[in-house]
Amino acid sequence: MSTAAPLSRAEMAQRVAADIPPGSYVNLGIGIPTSVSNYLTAEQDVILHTENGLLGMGPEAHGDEIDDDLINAGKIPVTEAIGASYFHHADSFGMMRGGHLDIAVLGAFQVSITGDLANWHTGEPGAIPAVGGAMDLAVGAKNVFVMMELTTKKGQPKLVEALTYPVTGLGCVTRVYTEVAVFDIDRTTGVSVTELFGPTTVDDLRTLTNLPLTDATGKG
Amino acid sequence: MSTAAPLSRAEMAQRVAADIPPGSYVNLGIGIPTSVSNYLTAEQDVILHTENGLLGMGPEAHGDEIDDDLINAGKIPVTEAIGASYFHHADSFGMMRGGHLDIAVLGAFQVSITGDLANWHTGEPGAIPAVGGAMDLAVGAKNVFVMMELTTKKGQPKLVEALTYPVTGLGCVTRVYTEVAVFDIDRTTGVSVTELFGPTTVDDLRTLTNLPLTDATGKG
Amino acid sequence: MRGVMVSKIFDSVDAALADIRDGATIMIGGFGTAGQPVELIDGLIRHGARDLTIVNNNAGNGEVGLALLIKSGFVRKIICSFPRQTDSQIFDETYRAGKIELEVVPQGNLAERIRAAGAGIGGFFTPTGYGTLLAEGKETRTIDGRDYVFESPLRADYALIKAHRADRLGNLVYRKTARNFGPVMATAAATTIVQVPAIVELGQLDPENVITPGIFVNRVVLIEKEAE
Amino acid sequence: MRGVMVSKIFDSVDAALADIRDGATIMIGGFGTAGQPVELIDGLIRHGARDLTIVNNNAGNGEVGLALLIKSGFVRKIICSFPRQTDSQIFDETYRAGKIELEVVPQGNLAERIRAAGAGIGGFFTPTGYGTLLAEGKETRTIDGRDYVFESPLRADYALIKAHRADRLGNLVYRKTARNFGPVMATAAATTIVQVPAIVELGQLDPENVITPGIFVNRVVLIEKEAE
Repeated sequence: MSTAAPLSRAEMAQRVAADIPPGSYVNLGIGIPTSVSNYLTAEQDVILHTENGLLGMGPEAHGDEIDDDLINAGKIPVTEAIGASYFHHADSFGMMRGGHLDIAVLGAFQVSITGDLANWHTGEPGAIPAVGGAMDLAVGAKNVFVMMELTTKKGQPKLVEALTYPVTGLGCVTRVYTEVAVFDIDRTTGVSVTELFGPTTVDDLRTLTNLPLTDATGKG
Repeated sequence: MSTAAPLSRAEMAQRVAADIPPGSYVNLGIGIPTSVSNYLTAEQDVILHTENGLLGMGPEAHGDEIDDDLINAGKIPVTEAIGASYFHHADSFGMMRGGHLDIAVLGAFQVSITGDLANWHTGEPGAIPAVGGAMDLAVGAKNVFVMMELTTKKGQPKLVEALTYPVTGLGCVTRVYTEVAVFDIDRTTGVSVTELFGPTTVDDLRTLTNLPLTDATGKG
Repeated sequence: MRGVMVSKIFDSVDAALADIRDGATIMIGGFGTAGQPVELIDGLIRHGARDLTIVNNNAGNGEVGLALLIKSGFVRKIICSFPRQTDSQIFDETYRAGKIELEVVPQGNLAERIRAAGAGIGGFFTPTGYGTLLAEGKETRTIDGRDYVFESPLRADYALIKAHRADRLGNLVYRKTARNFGPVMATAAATTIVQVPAIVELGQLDPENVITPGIFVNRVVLIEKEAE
Repeated sequence: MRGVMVSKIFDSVDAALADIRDGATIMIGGFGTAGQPVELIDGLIRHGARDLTIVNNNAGNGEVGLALLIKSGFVRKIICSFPRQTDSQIFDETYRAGKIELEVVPQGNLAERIRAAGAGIGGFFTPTGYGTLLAEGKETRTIDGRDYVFESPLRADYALIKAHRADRLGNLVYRKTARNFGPVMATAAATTIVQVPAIVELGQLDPENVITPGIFVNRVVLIEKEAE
């Protein structure tokens, strides 16, 4: 599937949502990944996990629905879906660490060609380190999807040969969604471009990232 | 407290029951220790743990009370006390191993002067080993009370310098109730006799066991 | 486009067990007969997969369920805490005849090893068993003055468990001490198969009181009985 | 002879906290403000014990509860997963002024370390954090091809938690995601102190659904509020 223009953030979220198989157990990280939930359909029967102790998280709560005891990992009030269950933190992270989640969708500062993820710490002097559940999510899910812009505001690629930011997890990312392309990461065969959005070509991406990308768009 | 004659098994159970402080959390091992529950009073408010997942075990079930889903560690039908709770096996043994039980009362083949316990395996050739929760109970409770006859049927003392039976747990027994005496075991100060039942003297016990017993009966 | 609602409910025991292969490691819930998934075990015997490794607290009682499975000759090895019971005659005979391998694990270590597998823990230090025959050859470590043995996670290809109620997503509740190993075994198997005497509509189990969230359950089979 | 019924109910927050000494390690439940035992924290500030080590997922929000405790200057060190939040200004200032020590632990390792302490586990290997700054200097091990970091149990002198209902034996239930760290913290402290908006008669909590059995709870304080 190609599109005429690069994807907006909303379109990226929609694209990720469409790729989630029915019945999957999914954790959506804080930030942009949270918006994926807006595009999941009832028919997909996707069950959302929030690591602060709820499986079967419903949409964000509004007005009278707001309950201080019912929040997501980003501490935003949410609702409870039918068929939900609550559990304590050790059980919740055991669920994650034990490989029971099908997919975690996370944001990133950088992803390496071997699937290393950096998304917890800028490494800047004076920054207060705060990791939350980022490292647990990185190592726990069967598939880790990253959603990010392909480049920084300064135009530097965020898909890199080796991380320069502090590591969150090694070899954990399996797929990267960006506004211009989707990349699949396989620890043995490397990175392949599976889809393009807008006018960008695989060669453009090779030039931009200076990485040996395989063309798996079916058009290469 | 002394008595004119050695204690019967029922009197031993009664004696142990009387020593359990009000509000204690207690696990009674399979066999003789189970009978301690017959002598606990309602006023003691003792809460019984059975390692197959129940805190607040009531008396043995009879007649219509019998429910195949409600058994104790000896697989005997029991009842549920008011204020009970159920949990799974990992939680139940975590409760034990984490040192939350005040007292475990266990039977024994042998106890050593440093509190080593043997109660799981005769070590006989051809015997099928079966440990159940014995090793967990031995290391888990804050206090491990042993109830046993002081000697074997052949007259050999079961309180010994060093175990000859296979070990269940090292340095875990804190007190031993027998028909003729109660022994306190302290890993630094050794074994002391705290009570005598019947005509036996501390010197008799020293001769029988060939152990350096301290007289703490208050009459020595 | 209208999707199909996800349902983990299988029509029959045989369908739920169909893909079990020779050599599989299978956890079976229950403590004695409480929580033992008898109909799933009967189905496993019909299915006929051989060379199985079975994980259970015991090694069968009487002549039914797990005992019958052992009698079938399909079990190569059993990992349990307490094989010998007054009514474990089938296991006893099979073991004495050298026809089954036995690994005895202290009950709390068994439960914790299963929990570790389900929770992604690579191994842990436990005080239980230190200095005993059951820790021979195992790594030990003294931590803050206490002695521990290293134990490894125990996982399975399948877990067969019995619960009290399930919904179509596999959320489970149990009943009294029949809960025992069910919740941890459900987390430690690649495929968890559950028998229940009744299935309820989604939403009928209180989210505060679901004991096994459906994420750990793959297949649910209804076994209707008179008295439950 | 008629004994006195055992009751863990304390008449006031101040009485429940009276024996806390300088230098204590105190776990405080809650994830952000959900499940945060605000009245117990206020009591801790009144109590005035100093040089405390606090274990919580966060480092305070706004100007109340844990944030206020940090502002009081009584906290020497905080062990948490996520100190920096939009409203963690008090912590941020205190930390930047060099007046508080910070140990950042990945959230799942924090929960598992607390659980290990409560369950008598001497330490465990976790995949979380391997190869990161937060594992620097820690023992590592490759088990079945996966890389793990060794983590140690985390215990406390006191746990202060908030639950939804309690009975006189300290059996607890929680409410929705306010459950979070409460159940594991209750197991890992020498003394566990709980605030609840309502206390029920013994027997009113369903034994199948007690989340924290009373064995883990030492003191219960009623904090009545309008809206709960």
